Amino acid sequence: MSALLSIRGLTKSYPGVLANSDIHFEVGTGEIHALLGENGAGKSTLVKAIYGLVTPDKGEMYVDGNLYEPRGPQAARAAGVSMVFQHFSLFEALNVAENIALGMSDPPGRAELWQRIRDVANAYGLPLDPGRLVGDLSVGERQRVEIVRCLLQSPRILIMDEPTSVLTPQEVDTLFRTLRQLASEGVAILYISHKLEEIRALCDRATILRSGRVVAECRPAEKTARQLAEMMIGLELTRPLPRLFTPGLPLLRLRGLTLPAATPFGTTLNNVSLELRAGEVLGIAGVAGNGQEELMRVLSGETRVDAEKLVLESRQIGAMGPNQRRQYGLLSAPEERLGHAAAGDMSLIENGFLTGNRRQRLAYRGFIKTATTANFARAVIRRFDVRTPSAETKARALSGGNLQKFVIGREILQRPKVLVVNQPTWGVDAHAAATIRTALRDLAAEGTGVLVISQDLDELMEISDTFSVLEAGRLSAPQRTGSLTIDEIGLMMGGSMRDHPGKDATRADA
Amino acid sequence: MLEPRTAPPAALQAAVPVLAVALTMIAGGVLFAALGKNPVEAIRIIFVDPLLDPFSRSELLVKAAPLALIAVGLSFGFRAGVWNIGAEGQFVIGAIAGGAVGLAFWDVPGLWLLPLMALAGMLGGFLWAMIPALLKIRFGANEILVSLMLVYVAQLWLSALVSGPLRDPAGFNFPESRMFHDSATLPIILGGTRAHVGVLVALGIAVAAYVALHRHVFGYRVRLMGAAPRAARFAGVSTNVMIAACLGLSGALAGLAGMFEAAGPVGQLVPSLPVGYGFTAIIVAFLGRLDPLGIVLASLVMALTYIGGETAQFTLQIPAAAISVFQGMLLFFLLATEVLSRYRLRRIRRAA
Amino acid sequence: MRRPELPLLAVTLTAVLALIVFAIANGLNPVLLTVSIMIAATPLMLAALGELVVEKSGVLNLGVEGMMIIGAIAGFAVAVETGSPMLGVVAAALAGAALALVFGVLTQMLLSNQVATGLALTLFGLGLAALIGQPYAGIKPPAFPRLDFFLSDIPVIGRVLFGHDLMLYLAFALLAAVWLFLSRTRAGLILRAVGESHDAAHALGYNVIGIRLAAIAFGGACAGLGGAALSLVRVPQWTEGMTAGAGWIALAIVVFATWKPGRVALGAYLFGGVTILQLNFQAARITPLWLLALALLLLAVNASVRRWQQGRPVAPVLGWWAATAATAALAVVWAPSIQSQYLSMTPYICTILVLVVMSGNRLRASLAAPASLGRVFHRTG
Amino acid sequence: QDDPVKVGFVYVGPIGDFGWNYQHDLGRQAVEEYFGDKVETTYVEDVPEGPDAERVIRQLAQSGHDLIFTTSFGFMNPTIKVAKQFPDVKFEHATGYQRADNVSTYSGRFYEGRAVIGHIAGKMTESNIIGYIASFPIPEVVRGINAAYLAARDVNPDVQMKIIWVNSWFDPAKEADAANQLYDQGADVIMQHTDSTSPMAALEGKDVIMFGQASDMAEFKPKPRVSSIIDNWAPYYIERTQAVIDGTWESVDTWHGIDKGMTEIGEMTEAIPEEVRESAQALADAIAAGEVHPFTGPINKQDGSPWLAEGETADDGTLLGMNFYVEGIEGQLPN
Ligand SMILES: Nc1ncnc2c1ncn2[C@@H]1O[C@H](COP(=O)(O)OP(=O)(O)OP(=O)(O)O)[C@@H](O)[C@H]1O
Ligand SMILES: Nc1ncnc2c1ncn2[C@@H]1O[C@H](COP(=O)(O)OP(=O)(O)OP(=O)(O)O)[C@@H](O)[C@H]1O
Ligand SMILES: [Mg+2]
Ligand SMILES: [Mg+2]
Repeated sequence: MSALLSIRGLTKSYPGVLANSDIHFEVGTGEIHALLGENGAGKSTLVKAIYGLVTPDKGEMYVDGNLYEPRGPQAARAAGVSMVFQHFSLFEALNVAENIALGMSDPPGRAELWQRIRDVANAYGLPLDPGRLVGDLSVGERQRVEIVRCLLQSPRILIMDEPTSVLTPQEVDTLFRTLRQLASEGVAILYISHKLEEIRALCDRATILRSGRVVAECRPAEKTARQLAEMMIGLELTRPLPRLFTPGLPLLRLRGLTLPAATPFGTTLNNVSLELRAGEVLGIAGVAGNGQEELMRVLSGETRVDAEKLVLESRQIGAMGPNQRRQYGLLSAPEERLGHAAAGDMSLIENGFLTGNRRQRLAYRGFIKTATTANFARAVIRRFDVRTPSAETKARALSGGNLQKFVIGREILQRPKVLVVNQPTWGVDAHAAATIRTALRDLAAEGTGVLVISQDLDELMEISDTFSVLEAGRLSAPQRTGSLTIDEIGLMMGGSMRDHPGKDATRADA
Repeated sequence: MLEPRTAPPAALQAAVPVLAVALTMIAGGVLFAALGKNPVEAIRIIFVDPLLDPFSRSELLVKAAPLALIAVGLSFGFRAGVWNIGAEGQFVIGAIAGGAVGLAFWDVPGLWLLPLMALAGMLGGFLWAMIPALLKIRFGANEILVSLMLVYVAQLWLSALVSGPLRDPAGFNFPESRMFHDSATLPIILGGTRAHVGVLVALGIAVAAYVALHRHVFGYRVRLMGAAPRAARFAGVSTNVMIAACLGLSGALAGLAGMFEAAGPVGQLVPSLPVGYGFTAIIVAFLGRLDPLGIVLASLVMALTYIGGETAQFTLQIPAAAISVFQGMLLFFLLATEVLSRYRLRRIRRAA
Repeated sequence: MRRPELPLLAVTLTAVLALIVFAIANGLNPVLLTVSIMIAATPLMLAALGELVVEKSGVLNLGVEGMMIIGAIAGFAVAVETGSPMLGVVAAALAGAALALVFGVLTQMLLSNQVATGLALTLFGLGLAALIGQPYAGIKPPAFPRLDFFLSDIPVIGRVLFGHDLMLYLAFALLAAVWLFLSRTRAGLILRAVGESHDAAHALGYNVIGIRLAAIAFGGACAGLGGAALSLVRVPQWTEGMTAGAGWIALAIVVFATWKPGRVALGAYLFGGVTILQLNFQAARITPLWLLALALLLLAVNASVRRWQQGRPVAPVLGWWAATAATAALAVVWAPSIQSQYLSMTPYICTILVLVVMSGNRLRASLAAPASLGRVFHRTG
Repeated sequence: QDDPVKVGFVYVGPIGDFGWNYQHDLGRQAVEEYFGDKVETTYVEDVPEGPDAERVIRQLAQSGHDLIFTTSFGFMNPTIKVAKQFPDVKFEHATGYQRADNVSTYSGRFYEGRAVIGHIAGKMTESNIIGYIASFPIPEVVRGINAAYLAARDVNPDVQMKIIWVNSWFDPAKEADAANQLYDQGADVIMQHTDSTSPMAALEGKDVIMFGQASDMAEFKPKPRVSSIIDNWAPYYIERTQAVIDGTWESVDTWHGIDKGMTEIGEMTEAIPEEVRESAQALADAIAAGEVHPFTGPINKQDGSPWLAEGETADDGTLLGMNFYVEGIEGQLPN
């Protein structure tokens, strides 16, 4: 195997952080190479340097043994490097062909481009309509757009930064087939993911980063996922123990809710019903963009519905706003940490007030009780081991995992009757994820009803007692966890549920 | 290369506006020199002389009070991302409403009259501001443009009223109201000057606003909505309520300022009552970094440039337009230097 | 014609018909009236097209008024000094672009707030123009070349289409250019992409700041041209504050047009029309009641066509029609004397009404609006 | 005494407006020239009528000015207020009606000039439509409209007047639009009672005649500007300054017309036929000599009610508060 890409001594620092420190590794022709590491380990920084988006402070890169110093993505593409991003690189209001053209340095004319998109899409089994608005596509289809955009340029090095966090198992299969085909054509692939089983299944070799340094290299197929995780964080992981589930009284009931999409690219909720009981962890599986956001907003009170549609204990709360719901014990933590669950430019103390105001009585006649408020935030920080310089630090300054611990902890400390969380461990590394999952299980053990919306099936299998699948705005009837295999659930997430309505009609535990 | 600061040092926060003023003095000096005037003298006349003369000092208060009052109201909206650009119109309507009450009870004495006029002024400004608020809430109409268009409408309305129903019956049909009676004129707090109780009221309101912004749930909601609108919705802050509250508050304060202006320095309703306080207050709000106490200082600085500018006009014959350019520069420098408090400058190192 | 445009077309046609009826009923020449409206609309159209491009790139520049007036004085001064109106036009564009770049540097490089900076630009521009303009007040500018052909003699059409000042044709050329650029060129696609998501555009390697600066400069140049159209053609004269809010109207037109070039032209003509017509209303004894009746009529037409198009019953709209008829009837019998100030309010009130009607459909507006509009882009890495 | 007399002037707009403020500043320059070292003059331009006016006037008073001219109607109340606090300073307020021991008022009988150009307009119009760009419906402006109309009708019974109110003294864009509209409506003579030159600039080269307002506006000679009504303040300013120097200043109310040269008729260009120029000049001379009054009965008000009987002339009181059109003018006075 000859080294197609080799990195020597690459170093990049951000203020206060050494994101990459003296990184060395090589990727050969036809190799699928994994980059592993916990949050903030420096994976994205490293691949951005390869794609020309980040200028390294030190170190060299070589392609085919020639010095490679891309001045920008255009130069990288010219050198045969393509990249699928972790976040942000599609334009919702533009169509597929326009999006693809924007990712190419020298796109052909419209007719030819459309034809080539269709050709490449068919060749790799990734069907795409070039004329559709990206905003109207499902998340899986959007991922296809990104991949087709790369394929059209016949890359020699393909970088994928967490491409599967939003795909169904079936879509992941398709993707893997494509990647293996590319590898067999001689393309070198750099693959980043937190899903260790996938890495084991797909990748030939793995480079493991911790705090910006290479700490190990290995063949993932030869290690267990647990071993990989422990190499990443340098610690032993604890897993929540399986627990017997005895459902208590019904706490929260949503009845036949139909809600038209509020935004042009939103999803319509279609006759959604659910019931959550005391001590139950109900998981809602599904690919992002199938109504999770909408359902979350209905439950948190950001979207109000008819009063009787949503009942907490015996109270009709559908028409209430978030604060009144909090008062009665329904708390929630949305998926987006910065800007939704917390305000990045405000301190942790102020962010504690954000949802804690009512239940913790942090204000008297509208005047904020400063000391009480600060104490509340400090309590969250202490209880959930939030790593921060101080409670006065702005939320933006915290790492994703730590902020997520703060956000979840803030709700848990308020002793909710029902807690709704969306993607509680999205993009959070294994260690922080384990902490959060354990906390949710403990909460349920104390009699709280916990509703977890997540795309991560492993996570749901691990923590939930029952689960439903949300697909195209429809919610399946709940199943007892363990009654279905991951593959079956994956099929439901991909839309097969509509063909088998009878299968899930009764509660498995009823 | 700029990189965001996590916690701007307090000293820097204070130093930045000072730096902006200093840079403006330098650039303004160059401008005045280019006009063939002595820059040092011009700067001295604008920034120092008004502070030395007791009458000018009192005038500073007269000029700063409406600016501060309006800017304090605007700052809440600007923080929350509600852009009321039409305070000038709300000012006019406040003057009309307050003035109309004063004229309706023209020769009726009574201590109740001024408070009633103040209430009417605030209500007028509030209602005028509710037009953009409701149109935004109901139809999503852009409040910047609606509130601005309403400025022109308000000014024309004032002009129509003083040449129509509110015209001075003994005034030979000239378009102005009669002078307010004593009971409808603001009491003077410094004998022999025009400094009226409105100055004290403005100061009191600024202090109250400071407390509301930093210690009260309302202020918290305003700041939250500006910092993260989605988080605000999640926190149960109703965007619509906030739009109405911010526009209403700024409208009411602008209306109060308008009433003070009519019942204070001017003493009657005239078409030329609005002289742009509503627009200048936008600058003042930013100059004061959207903080009520900062705004009080900023309004004084701004008043200084006006009064000093007038003096410079007739002592050095510096044209009025040069003074506006000077004020524009002040805002540019302020906006340009503010980056220093939010970001840190860092040299880019490039690998060899 | 795409179907959503149908109600708009109907409303436009009704308005034009109303204009012709009004003109004939009052012994005015509809052709001359149209020509006046065209002249009044040109500065607005130029400035609004420029702002459209700026906003498409994701930047909200509220300083149009300031850039227009700088263009007005720069164009005027250079035309007077050199005796060449064409040089004046060039100077106006350059001056507008230069002032816009001040805004560009502040907002794009120093990351200042766009709303505040735009307002500052307006204040600064007004002051600076007044300062530069002091020696030029009351002076007569050199006459602007007209495109006069034999075609101008064709009745009606000839006068409407030909024999105008060059600026008017420039505005239409700009309209075509902006439309082509945005919808047909790769550069236009990149510009739209930057306005849609600056982070994505940056990740794909586009120079967001550079593209935005170019758009801002272009917008400034167009606003400058609009100013020159005012000071060299429409008025033609220099005076302090002569833009008198035209820049703000241009901003309103962009919102009205839901970021589509063709509608910008329509909007400019609408506002130009109201400005000219309100002067004629005085002589014609048009009362606000008549204007209200017209507004109701347009709403009724809009609602009816929309419902007809969607196949919904048209009957519920009868209320609008009845209100229109009742108001018109009342206007016939009751024509109170009205202070001219109230008529002078009409352009502003119409702006508000139109904003409301156009904003009504939020879903559609949010689709057309550039998603990154007004947001600060901070490049990291 | 050796100290020069300090004279201050407060203008409402820029001196570069080539209209009202420009003319006042010409008056100031005439004072400087006439008295040389004996006076020192100061001016403040662009002072908005409103809260700032009082401060500016007061600062002039405080800084040792002996005589202060405040040259806009809106300065009336501020002038009176400041005058109370500075009894030793003399004030002169233009176009107002309130006086005090140290406050005089002065204005010109511009309607006399309007009658002269109305005469020219009546003789020269072919379409019989005279356009009039009006600012605010105050007596001063209404008086001008009536005077011009009556003089035009005297020589041309078919004449019709179209009036557009622009609600501004100075809004060049709007004035230009109004001029264009009047022209499109068939007016071939257009008068203005607004201060900018933009109506002339807008109609330059068209088949229309116009008149300078407040200042000569000679730049637009020979057409469209064919003559003008000029406010000439210089003699008055010199006279009043002299009075202060001599210590003979007293509070007076001055309303001078063509006779004292406060209202002047600007040069009549070749564009006016010889015979019309002569008759117009004769009318001006007659007015100056007091033989003709522009408002001489019989005149009815617009609604047909009698105002002046045969041979009766209007008294100054009625003229100063005039708020009606005379019979024959169409359209309602916005009121
Ligand atoms: N633009 C930036 N400015 C400052 N710090 C940055 C920037 N980008 C990344 N960092 C920091 O550099 C470190 C590495 O970040 P990077 O995004 O490469 O991590 P990652 O391994 O991709 O993490 P994740 O698994 O969460 O995607 C982190 O500490 C991060 O906070
Ligand atoms: N935007 C606002 N500005 C000022 N005061 C407000 C605002 N919104 C609410 N308040 C007041 O603050 C207090 C708490 O309001 P809050 O919104 O929490 O009440 P709520 O109706 O229970 O909320 P929600 O409807 O979101 O559940 C109440 O006294 C309310 O009147
Ligand atoms: Mg990453
Ligand atoms: Mg509520």
